[in-house]
Amino acid sequence: METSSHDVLLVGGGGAGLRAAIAVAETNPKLRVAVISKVYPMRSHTVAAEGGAAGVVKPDDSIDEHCYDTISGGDWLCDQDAVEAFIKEAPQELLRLEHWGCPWSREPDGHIAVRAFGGMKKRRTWFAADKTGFHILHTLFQTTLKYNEIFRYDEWFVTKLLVDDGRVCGVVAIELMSGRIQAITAKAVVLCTGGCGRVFPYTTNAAIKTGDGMSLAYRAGAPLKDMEFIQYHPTGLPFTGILITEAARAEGGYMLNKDGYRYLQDYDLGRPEPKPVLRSMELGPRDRLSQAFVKEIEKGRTIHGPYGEVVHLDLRHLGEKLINQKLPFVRELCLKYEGLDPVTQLIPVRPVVHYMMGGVSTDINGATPLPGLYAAGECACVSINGANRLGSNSLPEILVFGARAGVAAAEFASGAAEQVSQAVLAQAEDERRRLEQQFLRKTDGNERVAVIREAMQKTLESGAGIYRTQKSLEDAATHLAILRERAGNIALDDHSRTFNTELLSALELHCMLDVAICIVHSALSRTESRGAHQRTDYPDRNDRDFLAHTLISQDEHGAIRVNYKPVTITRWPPGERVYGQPTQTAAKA
Amino acid sequence: MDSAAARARASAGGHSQTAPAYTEFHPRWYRPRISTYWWLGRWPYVKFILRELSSVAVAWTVAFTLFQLWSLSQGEVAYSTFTRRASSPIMIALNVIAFGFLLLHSITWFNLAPKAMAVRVSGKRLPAILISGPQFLGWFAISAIVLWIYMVRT
Amino acid sequence: MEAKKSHEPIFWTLFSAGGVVAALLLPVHLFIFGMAVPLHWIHGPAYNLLLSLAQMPIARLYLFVMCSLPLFHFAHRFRYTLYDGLQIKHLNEVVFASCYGIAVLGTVAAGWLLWRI
Amino acid sequence: MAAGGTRVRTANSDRSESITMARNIDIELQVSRYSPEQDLEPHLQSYRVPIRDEWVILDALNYVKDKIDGTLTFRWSCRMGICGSCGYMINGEPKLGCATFLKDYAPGPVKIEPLRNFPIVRDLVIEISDFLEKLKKVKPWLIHEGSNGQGEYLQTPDQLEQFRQHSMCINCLLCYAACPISGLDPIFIGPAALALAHRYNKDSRDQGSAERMATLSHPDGIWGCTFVGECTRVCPKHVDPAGAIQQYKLAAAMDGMKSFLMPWGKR
Ligand SMILES: Cc1cc2nc3c(=O)[nH]c(=O)nc-3n(C[C@H](O)[C@H](O)[C@H](O)COP(=O)(O)OP(=O)(O)OC[C@H]3O[C@@H](n4cnc5c(N)ncnc54)[C@H](O)[C@@H]3O)c2cc1C
Ligand code: SF4
Ligand code: F3S
Ligand code: FES
Repeated sequence: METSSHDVLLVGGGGAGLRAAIAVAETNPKLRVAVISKVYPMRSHTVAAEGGAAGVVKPDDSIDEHCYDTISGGDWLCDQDAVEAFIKEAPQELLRLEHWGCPWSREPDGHIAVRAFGGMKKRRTWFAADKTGFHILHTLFQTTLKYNEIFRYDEWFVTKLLVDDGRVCGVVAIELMSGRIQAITAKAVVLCTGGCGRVFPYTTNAAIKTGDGMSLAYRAGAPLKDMEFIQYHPTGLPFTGILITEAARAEGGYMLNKDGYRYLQDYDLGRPEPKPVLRSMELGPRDRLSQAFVKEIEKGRTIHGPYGEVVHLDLRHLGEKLINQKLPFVRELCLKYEGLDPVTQLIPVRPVVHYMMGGVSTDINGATPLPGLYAAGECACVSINGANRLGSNSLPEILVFGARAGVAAAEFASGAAEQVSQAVLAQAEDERRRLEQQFLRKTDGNERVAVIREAMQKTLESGAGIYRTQKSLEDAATHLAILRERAGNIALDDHSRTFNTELLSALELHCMLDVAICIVHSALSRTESRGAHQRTDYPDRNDRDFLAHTLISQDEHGAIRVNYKPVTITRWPPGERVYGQPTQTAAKA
Repeated sequence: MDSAAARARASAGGHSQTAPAYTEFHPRWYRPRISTYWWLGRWPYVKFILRELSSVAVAWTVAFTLFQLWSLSQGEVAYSTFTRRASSPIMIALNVIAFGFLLLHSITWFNLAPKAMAVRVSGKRLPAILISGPQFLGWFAISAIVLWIYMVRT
Repeated sequence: MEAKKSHEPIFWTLFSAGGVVAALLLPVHLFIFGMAVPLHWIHGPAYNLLLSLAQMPIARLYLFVMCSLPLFHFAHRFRYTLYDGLQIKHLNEVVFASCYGIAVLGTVAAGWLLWRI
Repeated sequence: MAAGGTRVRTANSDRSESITMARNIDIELQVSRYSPEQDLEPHLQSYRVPIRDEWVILDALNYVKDKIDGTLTFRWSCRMGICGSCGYMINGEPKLGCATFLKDYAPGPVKIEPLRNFPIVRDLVIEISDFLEKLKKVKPWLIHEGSNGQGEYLQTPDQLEQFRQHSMCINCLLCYAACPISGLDPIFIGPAALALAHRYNKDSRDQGSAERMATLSHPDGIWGCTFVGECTRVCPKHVDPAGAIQQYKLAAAMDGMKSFLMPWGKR
């Protein structure tokens, strides 16, 4: 089998992976660094982020306030040392991006402009119109072109981590174009593979967000952290799941039920004011808004649409000028995908799965418990998001922790010796054989990828959705076990080596099943309600038993183990999450 | 719209295929050949080619004018030969066609100019009409003046 | 290759200038002498008057510009039309020489004629 | 548009009604298939898919992939017109599969082919590494000498506006498929890459235009473009590469004339 070798290998070419690549190149230009990605890097899903990236820059703001918003927003499940480091570095990272050419929106005097965002007490979200992620990703990608030392494997799919003697020393990957299966060894591997929204049926996430990295780490024996915390975004378009950014509410949009009533006032989220108020009503945190939606369904106050229940997002009072200036992409999406114009019409929305708070457990430098393995971005869980991520915290997260993981991996690789034993190559050879036998050359299966995928998605939605119970989760667990069994029996139509996307969806399905099982088992164990994890059978938060991170892992025999690790509390003792107190008016214009 | 192009491409591909057979792990790309008549298949391309060919009318008009100037310099007899030749049906037909192309040239030229010039007034890009409009006006004015001079002075 | 690189802006400038002149001046000229007069829409010119008109310095300059620049416009456009329309980029040098040859010859002819007229 | 097939727009005003109207109606997709392991050249294959009001072409392709034929191969990811993966020729026009409604092509058939002017890898998948090479050539990154340290580079909204439009490119390559020059002359750098270069040149924070000039003011660069203008017409993000290139030509010509007329004036 062919092998190639690098010092640091970044798996994933999204915001986190590219930022890490630059960090490696800058830390030690002599290192052979490579980025491997299943899509061309600029197609990664960071491209879809709309609203913005939070970073303290304005004089009226402070690090402590951003920390507090983040920690309380995360229902005190954040590691506070990590949060503090993150919030201190976020503005520097955003500024670095500015120096790399990111077209941030500006104040008339030329300074960076900031906007309000859900759950934030101050206006601190940097934005590039409503295509922030797009601009961040393209800026990063174009900047990496400057570094000749960054090698790219575009459209390669990683199927396995190579582990030797407890240390991660590379990956096995398929080159899509040729179908070649190859070992790529490295002294340090950084997982930056993004989230896993596709395990659910309605999601803002792209087709590529299938939790591959989480599954790779899990199979290699690394624990996943806080997998039960899944963020629903309250305003997705029905059917497509396309996101209508929170910025639409930050600019002053209303949420209305079928009576045209701003129903959020009934859920402890403050009083309705004509202008948006920070941390209140429409600018409450996402978990609470999504939960309010379910309650509205129960009260029969939602609108029946062709794709289930919806409520309305009302932007009409903002006027055409403001919508064009601040929310052009929202208007474009509505016109293109719903055939309606938000200037004159109501937008039908529903909560859709948006973000995975959990992920591969790492320390503050992105290191996992497995030596040589690092993780950053949405696929990692450093624990700054806790039980509920605040909007606009994850773009700075991929930058801060992408950079940190890159530096840590570079330092590790600079000191480590190359470790490519015979055993490693044998492992790679085994993996190649598995892929051939289980997928490419298999002829006797009778299951279709799409069928199992749909069943899995339905199972998760009903079993581990916005509200969960012991029963719903146990049913889901049983069902997933069956689906996993059936997935072993998949038959592909496509046996070609060239660009075999069906093989890819089969491999992704296996990853998603791993992730789904972790979600359900983590949720089963946490018998409390906190942030995005709401158990109707345990409706209260229980700090005595669960002020702790869930760690789920697999032993050598494939048995699932769930452990807990206490949350790091430094300066902000757990309190109650209070929203809706009028503190400050968000929008001046 | 694309059928002509597709057919041309398919047939071109048909006989130009000398690619080696597929070998495992070596992708074998298909490279469609562009037909010589690519510009015939689609209306925007036809428009483009017509626009480009207007340059022939431009050259023709200059040649015609040079011939006229030459005749003028050669005395009255020569010039009357010129007028006679210019009145032949073939010449008239050619000139009518050339005139059509000249109009096409003028119109497309003025309409494209705003693209090349991003004129900004207090931060806002000037709307296209404000750039092409004056050019059209200038064109009409110059034409009118020339016609007027000709009518009055000769 | 290198030489062409540094000259391309000049050719393009000539092309553009020629394009403007051709767009502004040529239609009316061809309209008068190629259509209106032969078709007797307007009266034919008296030779002497026309000659004296053409002999005015300003008219000479006008006519020179009207003839010369558009030829460079033609040379540039026609060259690319041949490349793209007929896919004969390999005949680059020949096409280039003939197109610009025509433009230069035409310009010299115009200059000479207007000088002598 | 001229020969765009019969295009029937189903009424969009009353959604629920048009959904029931459209249901149970099929449409024929004619998809270009090419498998390098078996075929010498592409051929069309027909599939019948239902028409749903809210379906885009990509949904129809996914329906085929999931339900009818798992071997059908195409790229996609975001399904919201921002990742740039899903450019196909739809009835001969370069379009994003996720931003083109199926119902607009009723009663069909709809022909879906890989983007023109690129080598075909398989079915609708094209080879784009050539574009990435070209992109790298134009140095699409901010070049700024000196104080690269603290503090932001100030930029007023007006200055941002100077290049904002050209920064919207999603690299979908529809413009390359539309530009005949890109097909005829493979070394032509092409619309999107040139527009991106222009984007950086126009950025008030950038100082690299002189450095980029060598690549851009070259017969393979801006001078290769004959202003067909199709790139701008098909661009789904209104990047206006045609305009960017012409503006750059003007600037380069000024620059060239200056050094031609005043060779001594070179700084
Ligand atoms: C619609 C939307 C809007 C959002 N808006 C905001 C916002 O306004 N503010 C904010 O802060 N956050 C926002 N987010 C969240 C944020 O965008 C993401 O969390 C973040 O971009 C994740 O970046 P990443 O680098 O971790 O992963 P991604 O950008 O998803 O990149 C993952 C990379 O991994 C590669 N990869 C995955 N699996 C494999 C494999 N098996 N082999 C090889 N390569 C692989 C992929 O090719 C890709 O390059 C939004 C998210 C969505 C979906
Ligand atoms: S310029 Fe427009 S058409 Fe071309 S790649 Fe960019 S977004 Fe696509
Ligand atoms: S279509 Fe091509 S020729 Fe120029 S204007 Fe656009 S790049
Ligand atoms: S799927 Fe991303 S642009 Fe169409």
